[in-house]
Amino acid sequence: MDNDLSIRDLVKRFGGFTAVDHVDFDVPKGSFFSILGPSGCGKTTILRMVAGFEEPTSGIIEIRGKNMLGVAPNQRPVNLVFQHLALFPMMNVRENIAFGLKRRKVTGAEIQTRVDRILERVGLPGFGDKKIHQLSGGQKQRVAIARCLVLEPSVLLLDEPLGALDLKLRERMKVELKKLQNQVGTTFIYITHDQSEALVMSDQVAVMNKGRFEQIGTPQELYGQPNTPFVAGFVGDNNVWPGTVNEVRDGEAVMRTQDGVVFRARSRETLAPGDRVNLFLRPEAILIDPGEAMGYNSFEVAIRAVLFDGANSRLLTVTPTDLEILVTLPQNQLFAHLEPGRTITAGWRPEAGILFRSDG
Amino acid sequence: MDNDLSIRDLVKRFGGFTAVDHVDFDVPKGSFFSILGPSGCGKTTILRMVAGFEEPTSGIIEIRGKNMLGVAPNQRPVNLVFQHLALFPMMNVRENIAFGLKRRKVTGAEIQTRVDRILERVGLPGFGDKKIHQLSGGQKQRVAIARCLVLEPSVLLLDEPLGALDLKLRERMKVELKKLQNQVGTTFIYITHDQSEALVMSDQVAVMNKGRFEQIGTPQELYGQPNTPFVAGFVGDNNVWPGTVNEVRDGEAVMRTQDGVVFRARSRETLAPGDRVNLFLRPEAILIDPGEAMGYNSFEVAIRAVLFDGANSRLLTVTPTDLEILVTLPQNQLFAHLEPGRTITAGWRPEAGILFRSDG
Amino acid sequence: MRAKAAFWIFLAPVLAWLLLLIVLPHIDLLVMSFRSRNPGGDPGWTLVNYQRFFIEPIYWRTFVRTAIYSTITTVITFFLAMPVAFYIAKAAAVRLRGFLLILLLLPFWVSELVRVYGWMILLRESGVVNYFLIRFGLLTQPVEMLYRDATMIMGLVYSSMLFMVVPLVSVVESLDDALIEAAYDLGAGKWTIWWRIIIPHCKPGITSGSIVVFMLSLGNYMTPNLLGGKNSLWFTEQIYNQFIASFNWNQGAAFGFLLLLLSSAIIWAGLRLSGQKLGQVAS
Amino acid sequence: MRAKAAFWIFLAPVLAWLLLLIVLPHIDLLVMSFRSRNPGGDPGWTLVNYQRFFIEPIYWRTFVRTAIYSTITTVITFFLAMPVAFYIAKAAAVRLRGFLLILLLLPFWVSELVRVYGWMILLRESGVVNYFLIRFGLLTQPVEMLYRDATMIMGLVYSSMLFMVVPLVSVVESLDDALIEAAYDLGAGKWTIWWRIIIPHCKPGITSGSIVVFMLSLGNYMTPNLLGGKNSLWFTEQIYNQFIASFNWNQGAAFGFLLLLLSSAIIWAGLRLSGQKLGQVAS
Repeated sequence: MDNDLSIRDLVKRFGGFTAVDHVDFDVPKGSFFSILGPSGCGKTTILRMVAGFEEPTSGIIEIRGKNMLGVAPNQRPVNLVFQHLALFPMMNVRENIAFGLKRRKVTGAEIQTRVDRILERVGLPGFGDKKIHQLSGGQKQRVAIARCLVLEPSVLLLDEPLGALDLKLRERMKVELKKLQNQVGTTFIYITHDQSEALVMSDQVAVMNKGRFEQIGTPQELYGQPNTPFVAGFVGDNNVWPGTVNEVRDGEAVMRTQDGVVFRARSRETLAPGDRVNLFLRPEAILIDPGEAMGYNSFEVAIRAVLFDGANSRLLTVTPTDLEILVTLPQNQLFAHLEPGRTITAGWRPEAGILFRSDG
Repeated sequence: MDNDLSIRDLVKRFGGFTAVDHVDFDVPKGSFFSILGPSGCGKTTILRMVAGFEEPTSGIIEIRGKNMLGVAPNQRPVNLVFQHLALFPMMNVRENIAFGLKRRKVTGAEIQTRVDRILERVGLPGFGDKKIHQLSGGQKQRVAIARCLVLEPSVLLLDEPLGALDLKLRERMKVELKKLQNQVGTTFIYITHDQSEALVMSDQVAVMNKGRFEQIGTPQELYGQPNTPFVAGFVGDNNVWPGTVNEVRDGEAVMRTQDGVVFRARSRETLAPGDRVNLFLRPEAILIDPGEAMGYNSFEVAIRAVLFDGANSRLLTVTPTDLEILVTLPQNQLFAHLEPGRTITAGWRPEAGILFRSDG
Repeated sequence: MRAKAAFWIFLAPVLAWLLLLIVLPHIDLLVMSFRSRNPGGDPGWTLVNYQRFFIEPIYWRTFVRTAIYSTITTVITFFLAMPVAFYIAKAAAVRLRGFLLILLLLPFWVSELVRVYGWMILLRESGVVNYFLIRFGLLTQPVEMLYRDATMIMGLVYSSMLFMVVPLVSVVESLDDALIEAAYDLGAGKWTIWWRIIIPHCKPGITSGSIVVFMLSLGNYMTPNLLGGKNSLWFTEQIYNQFIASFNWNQGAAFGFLLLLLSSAIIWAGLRLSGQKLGQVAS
Repeated sequence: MRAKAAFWIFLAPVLAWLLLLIVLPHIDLLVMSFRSRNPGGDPGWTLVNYQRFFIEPIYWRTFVRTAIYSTITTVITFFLAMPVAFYIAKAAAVRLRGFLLILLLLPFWVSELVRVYGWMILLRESGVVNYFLIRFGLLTQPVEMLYRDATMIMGLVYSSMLFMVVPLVSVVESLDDALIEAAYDLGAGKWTIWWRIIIPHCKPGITSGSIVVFMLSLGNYMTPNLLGGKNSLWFTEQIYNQFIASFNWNQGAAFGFLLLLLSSAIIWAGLRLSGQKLGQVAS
């Protein structure tokens, strides 16, 4: 059995509302698996069912091949790092970490050793006698993880544990968490609404929307080959440009946008001429003044504003029909002359844009 | 008088703690001015003194040339958008917006017209009779801004108003807020701890730390020419690489890092050989395999992890002394072969790195 | 699901007990109040016990007087409790806050009986207050301060403070300071802030505090009995007299029931006037 | 600064009034308790009023009995109130919650006097309970259920429920559900969760609720007087008797003072035992 967790056809209904809708997935041993979705998409419900706090309406949850149906949370070989950490304020760091070991009747000396070892591992040696309120946000974070890891669970569940931290610390903890998972080798299941967290840390990401998994894949797959418009829009930024299919040839489609520009682009659906489609085009896929490069799609837009954000700077441009298109602004002096009001020529490689049939 | 707000030598002490420490700045009419700093740096205290909720210990606050000392908050020509918005839950949208106008004894018909006009302007026409709890996060945001703008204040103060919104919405509201400010032409003073918000929206940004302004400048200046190590570290990401100055010539310094590599870099301080310095080097300034380009600094590092994040992907690399260096990973297929464990050559232009004398 | 079942097994007896101890005696009281008083003889049904209340002015006048004084007590308590609650919830430092709440608990520390006797000793003709007033030349001869309605209301207000302050503290605490600052920032003066922001927000607490204080005053027996005016009775004293002095339990039961009905009617009217619903108040 | 000054101008009178009405009568009581009873004659200082309490067994035995029954009442009230509070704070739907809190307010709706008479009617020898018990063959002849200590404790617990439930609801509400779930997730069983997580968190509410309930029971007069055993007195009745029956105000004052001192000592001991501080309790 290579999977630490197997979920088969999992459904959870609350009254008439279906929170989790026929979800299937496997998490291989030792991997970092993320579930990414907007708030209310059902990702927390999945986690709570794996931890045992909710009973599935139907479906199977297997941990290391053992069916978990009817097993109480305190009997399951999984542990959960809560969103707001849920450290026990009436105990110090050592007592928090020892809590689970005491419940397992581990001897006092053994507890002492294991608590010290795990504190070392999460980078907090000597913090055992501190009170919880004396810790900084990042330190609380690590104590919460240590409290679970000391029990050596088959699977560690993490419920948006970085949500409460401030920006700079969150950036750092992202990298630290990935390193920690590499070191300890425990299977992590991580849920988040922040695509950057999911992409940076995970081996595999499931994108979830309205109770269903839209796509499971590596971060690169999700970013480069989204299967659905939702994934294309949620994972990374994308410009959405409506239009109509003119013709389909050689696996590429030719579309005419609402502004009358004609583009070639790829599609993951089979399209027919006349279909209404949306073109999803990433800001960084658009080059400014592409010159006469072979086979580029090109179009003209007017600059409305320069959104300077260091390495992440963008131009806010508008097409003749007043559609806003974001274009990444490369970090070199070549483009220092760009300013609001000017019209620029932009281009992109046909492989960079993806068409999805639109509902309207 | 071209400045809507002038602050001269402003000091605020709470007991022995100096929250605001001799701060001076001017905000030109119609501009978008941000104060950027970590939490607890005193930025909210400045805002509350401008709004009138705190009395300065010493110093002058002038709004359109009028000294505000002793003027009560309800008499000042400024309005504040609160962090958690502070919409009145017992009133509907129209009553919330009309609240300030009623206090000014504006007639009923006039109120009706002005409320409708401002709702139109913030993109919520016909929302007047909705209850506050019926609005989405972004809509509440706009009502809070409309409630202030309808009073046509000289200066609109905004206290991290995007902090409570979720990620995707925050990205969108950033752009919308900048557009709104462009349209209405009111002077905005915006405080935030999110450097991206400050950079994208502002004409001028003041970076604040421990009660003092470290630097005031345009977003480009702060990002490109930071005056202090704090600014270099807080505005955008930076790698910090300790070393020693070998020699100084032609306005450039030559430094030797702790790993023994020799770099040329610029400095905004006058350095002497033997000074201990930190090199601040942005991830996007580092090129992978720069080849034999003229005058590049180059060094070798081992890849520890690939931090894939779409357009924002980076390599986590380590120098021989185990110092972590982040390197931006360009979005093309050339670097698809990079994987953990490999050693790469990296290079950067001497203008891209900045040296600051280190304390240690 | 199992947790819920367990809760009901655990809770149901407590709730049933609470309810039964209210409902059963009242059914019994109701039945008794419709019986005529002929001990030993056949107990027939009658309305005479209720009629007597409306026919004899002494009874309904006592009730009206009790209701008016209870209302006055409630209003005074509210005006005293509001600034105290506001101060405790918003302005007081955490250390001071504990001290202020203990101060409010003080009346519970001392038995109501002992406290009332304390006041009697203080206020009687030969008491300390009269002694000092004469000493400082403010009075020429001692005045009886006991057995006056003002003294009684003071006593009632005193006992009621905590019941008004606690619900007010909890609603004032839940008021976001930013709302007050926002109103101030938008140009409102102090009175506008009180009437448009603070009072509307505190309505549920004001209402529940007022109901409890009104009911406690109405149902109090000891304070009106010991401190109240000599010539005027509290309605609970009428009930007590029927049970103990006259041994007319049927009449007492009818009076008890009337107290419940009439006071409920007054509270219902108060809720209607202030546009509140009972469900909102409690939550 | 100005706001603070305004607050003190507004608040100081109220606080002073609260304090004076407690402190002044007690000083007066204290003075009086050290005077001997010789009306008209020269009032000399004496300890006789206090000595009598310790010399005559009837007095201190009554006090011990009162303290023990009050403690029993407090413990029973806690065990009944805890599940109710937990259910209201955590499990109940918002609608149901309002209903449950109103149920707890019910005892205030009905005057304590009327409620006690209701119980008396229900429980007396010729009452409904005896009638049904005989009817169903559970008793062969009526039993007097009034004037028994168990009945009195039931009445005291009933009146005290709200004072225990309200502080418990507020501490239980402040308990983050995630703490309970985290303990469960880390392998704890139900008892461990109660003893290691819930009870330590609720300590301040348990203590303040217990103090109020203990003090209210100790100081209650009407319920023990009307429902209590015939041969045993409540200590407040002793005080009442001294003031009214014996007209010995000096003795009554000494007893009132002893009630205050001894009950404070009991609470102090209770706080020490549970490792709490009064300041923590109130905040």
